[in-house]
Amino acid sequence: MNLYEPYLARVTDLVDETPDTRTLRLAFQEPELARTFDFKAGQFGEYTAFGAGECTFCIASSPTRQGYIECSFKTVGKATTALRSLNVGDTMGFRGPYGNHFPLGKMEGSSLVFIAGGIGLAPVRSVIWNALDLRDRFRDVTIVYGARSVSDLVYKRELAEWAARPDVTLRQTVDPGGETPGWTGDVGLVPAIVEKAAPSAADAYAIVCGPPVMIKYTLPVLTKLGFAADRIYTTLENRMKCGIGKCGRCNIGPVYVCKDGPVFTAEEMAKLPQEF
Amino acid sequence: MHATLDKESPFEPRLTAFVCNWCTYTGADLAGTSRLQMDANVRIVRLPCTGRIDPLFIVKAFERGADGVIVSGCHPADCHYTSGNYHARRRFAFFKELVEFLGLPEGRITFSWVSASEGQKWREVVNDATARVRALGPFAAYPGTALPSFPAASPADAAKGAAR
Amino acid sequence: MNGRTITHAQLAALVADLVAAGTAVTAPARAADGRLDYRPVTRLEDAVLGDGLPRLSLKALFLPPTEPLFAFRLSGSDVAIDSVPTSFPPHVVLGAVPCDAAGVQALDKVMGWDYRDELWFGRREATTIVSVGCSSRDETCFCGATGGGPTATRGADLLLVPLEGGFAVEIVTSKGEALVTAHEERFGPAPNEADVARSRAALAGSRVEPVAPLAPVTTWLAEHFEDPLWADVALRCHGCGACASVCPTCHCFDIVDEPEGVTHGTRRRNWDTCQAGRFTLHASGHNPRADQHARFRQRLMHKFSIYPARFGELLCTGCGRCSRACPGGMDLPEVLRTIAERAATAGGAA
Amino acid sequence: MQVVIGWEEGPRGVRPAFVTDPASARGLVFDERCTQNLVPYLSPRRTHVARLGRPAVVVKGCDARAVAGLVRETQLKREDVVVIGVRCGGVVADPTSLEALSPATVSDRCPGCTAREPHLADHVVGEMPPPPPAGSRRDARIAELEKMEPAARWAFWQEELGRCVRCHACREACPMCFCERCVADKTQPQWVESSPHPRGNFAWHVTRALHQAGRCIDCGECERACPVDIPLGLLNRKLAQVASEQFGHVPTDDPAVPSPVGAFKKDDPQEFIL
Repeated sequence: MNLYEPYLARVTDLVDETPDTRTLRLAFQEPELARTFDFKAGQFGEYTAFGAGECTFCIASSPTRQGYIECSFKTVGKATTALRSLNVGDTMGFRGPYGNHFPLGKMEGSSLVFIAGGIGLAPVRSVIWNALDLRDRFRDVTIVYGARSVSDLVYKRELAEWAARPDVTLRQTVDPGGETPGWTGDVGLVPAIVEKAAPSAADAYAIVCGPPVMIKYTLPVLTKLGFAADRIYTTLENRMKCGIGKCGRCNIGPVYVCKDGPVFTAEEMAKLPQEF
Repeated sequence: MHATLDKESPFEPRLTAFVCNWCTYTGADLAGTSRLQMDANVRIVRLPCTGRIDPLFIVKAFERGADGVIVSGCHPADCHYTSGNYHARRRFAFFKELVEFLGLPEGRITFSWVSASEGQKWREVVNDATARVRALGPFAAYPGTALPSFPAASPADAAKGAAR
Repeated sequence: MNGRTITHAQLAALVADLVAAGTAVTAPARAADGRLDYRPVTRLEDAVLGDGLPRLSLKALFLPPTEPLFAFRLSGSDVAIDSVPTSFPPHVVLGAVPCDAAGVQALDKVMGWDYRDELWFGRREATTIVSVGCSSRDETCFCGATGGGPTATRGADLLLVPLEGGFAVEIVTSKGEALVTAHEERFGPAPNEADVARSRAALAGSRVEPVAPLAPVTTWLAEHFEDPLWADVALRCHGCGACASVCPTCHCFDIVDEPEGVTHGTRRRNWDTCQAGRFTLHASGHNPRADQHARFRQRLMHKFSIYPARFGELLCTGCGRCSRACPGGMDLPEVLRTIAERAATAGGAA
Repeated sequence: MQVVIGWEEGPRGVRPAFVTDPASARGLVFDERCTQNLVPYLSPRRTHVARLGRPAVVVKGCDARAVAGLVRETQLKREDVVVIGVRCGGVVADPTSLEALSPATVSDRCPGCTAREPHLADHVVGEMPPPPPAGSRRDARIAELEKMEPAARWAFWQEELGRCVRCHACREACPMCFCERCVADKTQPQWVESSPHPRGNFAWHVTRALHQAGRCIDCGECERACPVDIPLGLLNRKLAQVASEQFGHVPTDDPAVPSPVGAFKKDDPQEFIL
């Protein structure tokens, strides 16, 4: 089998999350693969728009929801523009799942704190639904999510769903100036809201995804709240081509993000050269 | 590029014409409305001005299967934008010399000035260019990358590719 | 020595046999401009054995500068994929330079970890590599420091060592042995050991390696990602990537889609280089390696620290091509010497 | 100025030097091995060099034309760089070679050079050495190629360009390839295919040569940088001949002389246009 050949998948649904962010749901065309395909939250794949190329995203759906996978992406380059032009019923390609994952098994019995900014909610969403579908295995679930403005919040329907659940604490925030009339959430940057929400670090894990600057300022807050560096998880987004440790593009010092990552603890990140 | 053409049907070249909107396109339109008979081998791409025709357009046309290219616009002094065609003239002088130095036969690219009133001249340009390219045969200058393309299937081919 | 001999006439006959049987033979041969390239040959006279490095290294035969990964056809909402073959007809490389053969073997590690690159290994398995003792060393070569040498066998299936009138044949692998067995009549008896030893000694020469042992360099690199050396040492680097193009072990690649018309296209894998600014450039505009010194550091780290740490071997065979290719006059032996000196000083201080 | 970009003795021949400490300036050299054009190091893309501060650059007469070209095309402010000129009697093709300057070793661009005095320089050092040998091998080669049938010429260039692996060293080493983002790196739309196959290579080399028409200052760095020895200088030189014969333009270190592509004359030759 040629590793670089993608599986064919059909777009079965699409949702425009924000003006420039779209979620595609895809189902594999090969029935056997559609039945057996499995992955873990945090893993990524290479998504093909034929004729334009591949791009790398974490799988945004939960492994507990079988029969399809989803990806959410911002339209920035050639391949994402081409992906965005696909309609329901169109064929795209997928290679994966690749990389490591969030160790949800290890987190069972603990509290979970999810912190995300902007499109960074996509990989986190996979773990959130994974945990919520196995809700009785975890203690408190807290979600802090922020975006630049109300219109930049992704997964709005799901945010409403989480907000309505009694077994989830959700704090939504937008950057100052990004609020709209009637906005009932917080206004302020994610690290500040995390500090305000002050989730308990007692037997808890934090999963943090978002822009580098958000992660940079959130980590000290979590440390202050008592989270140990080996209990804080995040994903690294490096440019990749092959996804399987060959093409040499995603190295950060000795690390191959595609194989050693994309999920890293804050402890591991601190040991890496600051080249990401 | 058309190596699979039926032996019984004679080779009919495909030509791409890059023309300016103001003179040659109108001239070509005139040729049409005047019901002038001419070869039907040319596909026209209309641009604002010859000054807008990047030589890469011509390269791309050949890449995508054209056997010949025509570039045409307003006569000197007639440019709608005053000097676009003067700039184009210098650029195409360099381009023509370069691709011919690289071995592209002279007749594959035709440059002309055709004004809005010269429907008759457009017909001649088209017929002459088509005849020249027909005589030259198909442009098969990219062996191995024409469809369907699987070069370097064996190490020997790969070696050829690497070493050539 | 597990060996045989082969005369020039026998070798010529072997090449003729192989070609007649449809086996492609690739050897260093003169291009139109007189320089050496690995090229297909059909007769021994065209091969240039043991006398200089081809321009591009042997890796180009196994990871071509460009190769299709598959083709695709679009029709309406459907896509069909046309696979490329991952098995290849038999192929013999005659006259591989030992440092090139070593490079190919080093790359087996990265091409095979967890995910097996079938295009690479398909070609590897189809190919028998016959190295020839190298007599063309200059002041940029440092194969000795990387564990190689003019008659090193790493990566080779057979090694030819020049003797009067022909070569001694050292059988290195079972694949090499199979080639000998299949063409038994083209090989002579075992060589005179003393002659072989003399020839090896002559090839080894008396020149001192321009680079000290590299183990301290590897250690130093692992601890000095941040160091003033990097800004200093890479000043004359243009970031042109000529070094990576000629390198026997640089294997970074890009994957691109090339539409051919509206309904067809090919996905290809093309050589790429970590020396290019756009290599790590994100679509967002963020570039983790925005500076040339960071890119030069990456190349050096990958070769002498990252790869050894991950795979237990250097990603450099000391062929010296990078130094010769560099338009900015960067010199890898010099850089390695500088680092070795620092490592020695640091070791003394600690 | 905070850094002087010149040449120094390296482990193999001379090489570019970056002197930030006046005491080390004594290590700078100029002789017939100083082939490299140092002007590419002024490019804003060389962030690692730019960080050293305000530059002075040592130029031969031919290199000075690159400074002039950058000033002409508003890529460089003349007052932002101190130009130190050296009078030149020709350089060898390979700066790492140990052989003396001779008709056999001289760089292809030197025979018949008219730019041995760097007029643009703020300071000129050295006496004028004797001129390099006359008679250009390159012009002879161009004439030879032009005598061939187009098909033979095409075959010659397919062989030469076919070696290209698209490393773009020719571009990176070129003082006049100053675009912040090269058209060959653009993907939306992708005008130049990035694959080193005949199609991609033809498109790239036509693009590179054409974008250097009238801009190339004939320093030969592209050809010297090419790891597979493609004779790029033939293409540049051919277009320089066109610029000179058809438009009367010769490379110059006077920034006020307009580029032959940016300018035009109403009576430019147009025999090739029907």
